[in-house]
Amino acid sequence: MNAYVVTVATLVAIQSIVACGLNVVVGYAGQISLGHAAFFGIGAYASALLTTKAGLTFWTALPLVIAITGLVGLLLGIPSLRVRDDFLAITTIGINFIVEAVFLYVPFFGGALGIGGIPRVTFFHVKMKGLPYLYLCLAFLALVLLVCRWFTRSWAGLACFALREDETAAASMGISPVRFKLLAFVLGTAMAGLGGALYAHFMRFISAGDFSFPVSVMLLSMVVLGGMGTLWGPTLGAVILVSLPELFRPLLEIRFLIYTLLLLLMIRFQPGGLLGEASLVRRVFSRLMPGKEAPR
Amino acid sequence: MLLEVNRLEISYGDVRAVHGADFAVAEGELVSIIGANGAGKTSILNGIMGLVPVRNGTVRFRGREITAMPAHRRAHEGIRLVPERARVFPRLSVYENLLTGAYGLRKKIPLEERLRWLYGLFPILEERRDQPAQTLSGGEQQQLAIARALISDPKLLLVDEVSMGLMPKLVDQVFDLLQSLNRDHGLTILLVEQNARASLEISHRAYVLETGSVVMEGPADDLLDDPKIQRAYLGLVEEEVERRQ
Amino acid sequence: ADTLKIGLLAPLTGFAAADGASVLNSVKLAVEKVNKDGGILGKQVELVAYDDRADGKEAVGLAQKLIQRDQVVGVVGGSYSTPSRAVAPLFQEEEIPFIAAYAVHPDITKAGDYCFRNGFLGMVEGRAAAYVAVSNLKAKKIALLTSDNDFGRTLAAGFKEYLSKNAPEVELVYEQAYPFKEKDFKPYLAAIKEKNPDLIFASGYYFQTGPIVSQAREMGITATIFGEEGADSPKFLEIAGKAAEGFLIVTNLNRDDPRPEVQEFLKQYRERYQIEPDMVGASAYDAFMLLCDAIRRAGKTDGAAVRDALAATKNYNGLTGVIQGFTPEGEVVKDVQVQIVQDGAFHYYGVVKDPAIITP
Amino acid sequence: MHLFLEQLLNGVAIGSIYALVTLGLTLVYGILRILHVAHAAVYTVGAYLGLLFFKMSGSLLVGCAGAMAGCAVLGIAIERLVYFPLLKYPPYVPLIASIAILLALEEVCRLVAGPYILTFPAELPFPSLNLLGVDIPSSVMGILCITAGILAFLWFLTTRTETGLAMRAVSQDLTIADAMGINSHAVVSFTFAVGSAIAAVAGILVGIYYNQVYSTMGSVPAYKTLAIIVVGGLGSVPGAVAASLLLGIAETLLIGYAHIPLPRDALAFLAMIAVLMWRSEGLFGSR
Amino acid sequence: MKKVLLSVRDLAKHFGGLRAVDGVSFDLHEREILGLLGPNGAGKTVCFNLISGVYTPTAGEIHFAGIRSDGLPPHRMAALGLGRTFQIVKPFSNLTVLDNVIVACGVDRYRSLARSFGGWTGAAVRKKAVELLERVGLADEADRKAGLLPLGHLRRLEIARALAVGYRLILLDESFSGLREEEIAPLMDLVARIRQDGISVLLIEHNMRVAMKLSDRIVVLDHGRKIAEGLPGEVARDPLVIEAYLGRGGSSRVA
Ligand SMILES: Nc1ncnc2c1ncn2[C@@H]1O[C@H](COP(=O)(O)OP(=O)(O)OP(=O)(O)O)[C@@H](O)[C@H]1O
Ligand SMILES: Nc1ncnc2c1ncn2[C@@H]1O[C@H](COP(=O)(O)OP(=O)(O)OP(=O)(O)O)[C@@H](O)[C@H]1O
Ligand SMILES: [Mg+2]
Ligand SMILES: [Mg+2]
Repeated sequence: MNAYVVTVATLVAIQSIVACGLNVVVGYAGQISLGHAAFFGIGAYASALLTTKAGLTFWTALPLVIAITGLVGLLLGIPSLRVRDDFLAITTIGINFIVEAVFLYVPFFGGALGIGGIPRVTFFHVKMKGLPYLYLCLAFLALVLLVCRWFTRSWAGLACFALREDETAAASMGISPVRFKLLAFVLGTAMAGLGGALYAHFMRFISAGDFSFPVSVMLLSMVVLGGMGTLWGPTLGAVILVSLPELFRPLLEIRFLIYTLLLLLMIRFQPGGLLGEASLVRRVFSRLMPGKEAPR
Repeated sequence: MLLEVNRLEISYGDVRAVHGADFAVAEGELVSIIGANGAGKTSILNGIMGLVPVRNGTVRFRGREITAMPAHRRAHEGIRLVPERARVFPRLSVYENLLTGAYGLRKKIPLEERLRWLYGLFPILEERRDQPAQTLSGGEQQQLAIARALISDPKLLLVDEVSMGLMPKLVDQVFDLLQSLNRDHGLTILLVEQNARASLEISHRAYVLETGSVVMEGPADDLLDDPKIQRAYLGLVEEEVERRQ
Repeated sequence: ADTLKIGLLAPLTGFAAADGASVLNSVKLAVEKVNKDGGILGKQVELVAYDDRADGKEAVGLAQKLIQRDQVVGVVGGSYSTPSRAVAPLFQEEEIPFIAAYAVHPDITKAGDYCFRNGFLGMVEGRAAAYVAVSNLKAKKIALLTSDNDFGRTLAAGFKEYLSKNAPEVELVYEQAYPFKEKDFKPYLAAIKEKNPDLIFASGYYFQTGPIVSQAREMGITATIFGEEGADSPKFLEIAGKAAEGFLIVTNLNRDDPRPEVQEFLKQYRERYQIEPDMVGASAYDAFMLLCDAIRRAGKTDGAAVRDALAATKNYNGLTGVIQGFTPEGEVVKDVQVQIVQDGAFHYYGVVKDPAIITP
Repeated sequence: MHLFLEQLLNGVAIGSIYALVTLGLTLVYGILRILHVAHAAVYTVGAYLGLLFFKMSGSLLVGCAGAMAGCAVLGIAIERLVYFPLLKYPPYVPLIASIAILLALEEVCRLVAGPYILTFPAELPFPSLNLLGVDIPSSVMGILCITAGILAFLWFLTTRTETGLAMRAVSQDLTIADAMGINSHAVVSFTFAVGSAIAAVAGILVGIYYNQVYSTMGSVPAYKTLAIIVVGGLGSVPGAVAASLLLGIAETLLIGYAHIPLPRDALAFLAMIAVLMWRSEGLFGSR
Repeated sequence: MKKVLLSVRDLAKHFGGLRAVDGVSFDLHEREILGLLGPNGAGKTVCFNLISGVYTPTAGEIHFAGIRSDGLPPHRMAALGLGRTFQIVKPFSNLTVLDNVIVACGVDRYRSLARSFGGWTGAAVRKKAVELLERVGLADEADRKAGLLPLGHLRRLEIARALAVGYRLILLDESFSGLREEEIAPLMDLVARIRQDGISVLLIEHNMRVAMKLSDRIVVLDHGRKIAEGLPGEVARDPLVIEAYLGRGGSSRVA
């Protein structure tokens, strides 16, 4: 595999992790979030600061990073208890703008210059770059997918599904909306934090623009395109949305137009997501292998 | 025949809700459809109104085929529906909900007069005139839905589970109302009702629907006396059935 | 290979697409010129241009592509700071010379000795602007309105550094950074008007300074307004309209430069693309030419040799002035031009040559 | 005091620009409850079309009319081809589609008109005014008057006409509206046409006001106007205008007086989140 | 005297100027079926929402299972063993019918965060849920998506979920409306049997046959106030109740 493919694959893996986190919030708990890049950024900045300024290693910083993002997720998840639907969408957009602005304007976060000189990840004294780093990211992705799968099969997951469908009814079944909404937020943002840390140590410098609102849009597109609430959907979405523009690379000026048009067509004709119910993939799969469930 | 339905088929994805139902309603008739939960009664009414696509078969109204006609045109032809679970416009006020019933007809009908008539029938609607419909109680919403359908002076009234959620006193009133509209004003009514006895008592004829097709039809009085119907739809226990024979 | 491949990263799509287009247009002219003159080392030059959308993530993959698949001998960074900063260490590691055309972030050249820059650092231009403001324009009360990005911030720092060192008597009556996407400057200008400065140093791109100038004049502010190379665009004149008269900038392209290289480029560009050339394109053109010049002088394409040749550049005749050379850090040393708007066009106003100011 | 008045006027001017851009969207958002981000693209296309027709004809009126017609068609096309078929899906599906449309249209504008900023050298035929010693330039007067005019028109349309009643009914239950004899699809298309035509006017006015027309001029309004609508209270026209003005004034005063080192948009969102935490149904909304 | 399970004192709920519930008091004993009747808009559903924690009262007190419970959120009420149905059905539309019930079977698992991480796909829970579905006659629909069920089935699903939650008290809000006469009988048996299991029932019902037959006692509301309370036979003869609620009475239509 050449370095170019490895680079793209690494970015796919990292964004898959973040998108999986978003899927927990939006797909499982039904809380629309358009500010997920903020948490991605918080993870990246936390890891960057801890490793550059506090001198920790990636591995010692990581648990802290995940705890910090989870905690921030808890705090910023509180508005979701008060507002819903479109109101929540706007609130999360706002959170994204504000977090980005804080990174950009508070000197502690490097301001407009961002943070550079983030060390590479070392693993038993071996510097991880290229292929090894990709494996590291894939390992974390596998871990995240496992957590997602386990979550959807736990009572907590079921509680989130019920909340997503009807909050009043769910509460009358003994489900505390506060607890389980926040739980989903914390889990989802912690995953974003993990992705952010991996991103920071991959790019080795970060600036506020890397976590701006369009990134949130891209993440949500991955989840919706792949199939909201499915296990593999976010990953598939990330693969498609990150690699498609690379395929269109030779088209230069018109590549982004083609890309957006394709995204539009996919959403228009597979609105339930590529792995969602009644999608082409699932129909083909059930025809080829009758009786077996398609992956989701 | 005012309404003729032939080999009607309605499906939702893989679920076949109605398959091959045939029936007809003559002008001035009051006809009931009775059937179990999920038999497809709501689907049939929605199919006639044009709210769900008809997979197969034809619907004819006043001799014209309307199978492919969009719902709003059917409404202009004079078909009106009191939908299941009322489905009033939640954030419109009670008054505005009533106005939607008269949409496009303000010049053709004496609006004020009809409003006064409806307020007389359902005084609570006047009391709650400017309140958003979603804050009405279940039964109040049901009353609003009935009034909204009646304001336009329809030719064919489709009624889905009209007694649901109404208090006993009102159930009486509403059935009386339907009967008198039919008898005194010649309004044609197609009635779907779980309360089979009540609906059969005011109907001329009735159809019995089971899993999407018509299994029995006849004059309402005959059906009321039919032991099978008595057992299955009228809630009579065995001794009562026998006693009535 | 029978051609020499040189890489170019530019934002052809995305928010910076206009700059990307200028860069690509200009560099294409440069490639033509080099090839018409017989290429380099007997080989034709082939440009490998990629669109990075001014996005660091995309640029990293593209850098790998340039290095591995295209095996370029050098790269021109025709993009903004974020992507340039992301790719500089990669080229450094692979020992491929990299010249950032106009990106301003200090970290780019800090990546190592293979990384150069053909644009001014914010500090340099800020110092030069302060120098002109104090010595030529005799300003006593100055207001600073800066664009809030890496360039604007470092510019302001340079400006203030000069003032505090060389002109402590000058009063800084107002200082404020405005966000990048700002379109309405009246709240800032109203506050400035209240302070009544005799000079406003307003940094930012033409789509920012254009409205600043026209809104200031509309509000009856008469102070001199002074900008920087971001405003060096014909679009500035269009946007600001009549209000543009008397507006000054520090920049690196002198359109009145009598040297034939410059005038020929300006003419060719206008003819080919039916649009006015700008400073971004000229800088990229120069960066490309500097690279070619270095390869020629090195006599081979080996990375280390080209790097050494680049570092040894002396008084190269560029569009953006005579490039005196590079500092050991890889920063360009050249005169800072001062231009003024007269009769609806940018014209020569002066030049800052003081080495204490122009050496980073 | 004078400075304060001047800042206040600046705030009102910005606020009415927000209102202008928001008004069309309020209508469209109200009917399908779709986060119609692509409205900002319609606005951009409106500015370009207006400029094109203005340059061709030399008349601002012709430019406006042409752009309004063009945008109405574009709006209906978006609604028919994309939104309507997606109605039964959860709101984030049309949202993503809408974002894709926004980006695609921006690209089309850039490819057709070039990547460089264009200028819109037209004068608005409005007098300037001096109020309490503060000059109100003709451009601001123009925006104020036109915003007020559109507001009055929309208020009349939505509350005083049967079409307005139909629009509100359709927005709440499309199917049952049909059963009441309302041609809901036509009502939806009509709404999109009107909203998009207003977007064209907004695009042209903003283009003239800042003397800039460029392909990404919609990317900030895209989300900010949505936020305004939501804060104003779910599709309420007066709510949207009130929220716009409040926002314009708040932003301007914060920038002018409080030296909070955060950009306008972050401040705006901060204010909006504060409002939502206080009234979760928006300023003029009801649950 | 039997123990009081639920006691409502001077309960009131106002919406702006509208007094939906206005000083209502009654007691519900253990193993009792209490009918809550009244005209449309009398405030019955609002009462349910107050008792189950969906609304907080404007005034008054509610005591349930020995504690003061007004103001507690719905999930706390559920944890105390209170199950309810909704007049306007609220299924979890995209979950299967079986999963709808399984959700409700988890009250004790939602109690602590740690416990809620256990799995729900186990055979034991399934068995309990299927049993509940069988009791309400929905076993055949177990694998269908709840959102696609016809109304009558949704009413039964609501009952099944309420049964899964409520081990002390179940609130049924017009659960028999929209059901065919023949289908009502087995559900009435079911409700009678629940009571034998020691669960109390509070019942809103406009179907007089059901209400009269099932209820031990009846409370009648009108305009947010209690206008009658007593044994079914007494209440049905009360002229106030006849005037406000029953109408001419005796008609077959009201069964
Ligand atoms: N939107 C839908 N999607 C899928 N299936 C549906 C839909 N609506 C109804 N069905 C199915 O169609 C069948 C008939 O439903 P319908 O609502 O017509 O029955 P009904 O006779 O009105 O029942 P009820 O008496 O309970 O109201 C049922 O099996 C139902 O599950
Ligand atoms: N959220 C609300 N806002 C304003 N008024 C309300 C609200 N909820 C209920 N009401 C009013 O309170 C009154 C009582 O409503 P409730 O739903 O309790 O009636 P009900 O007794 O259950 O009637 P039904 O038998 O028709 O269901 C009604 O008149 C209704 O309009
Ligand atoms: Mg039905
Ligand atoms: Mg009720």
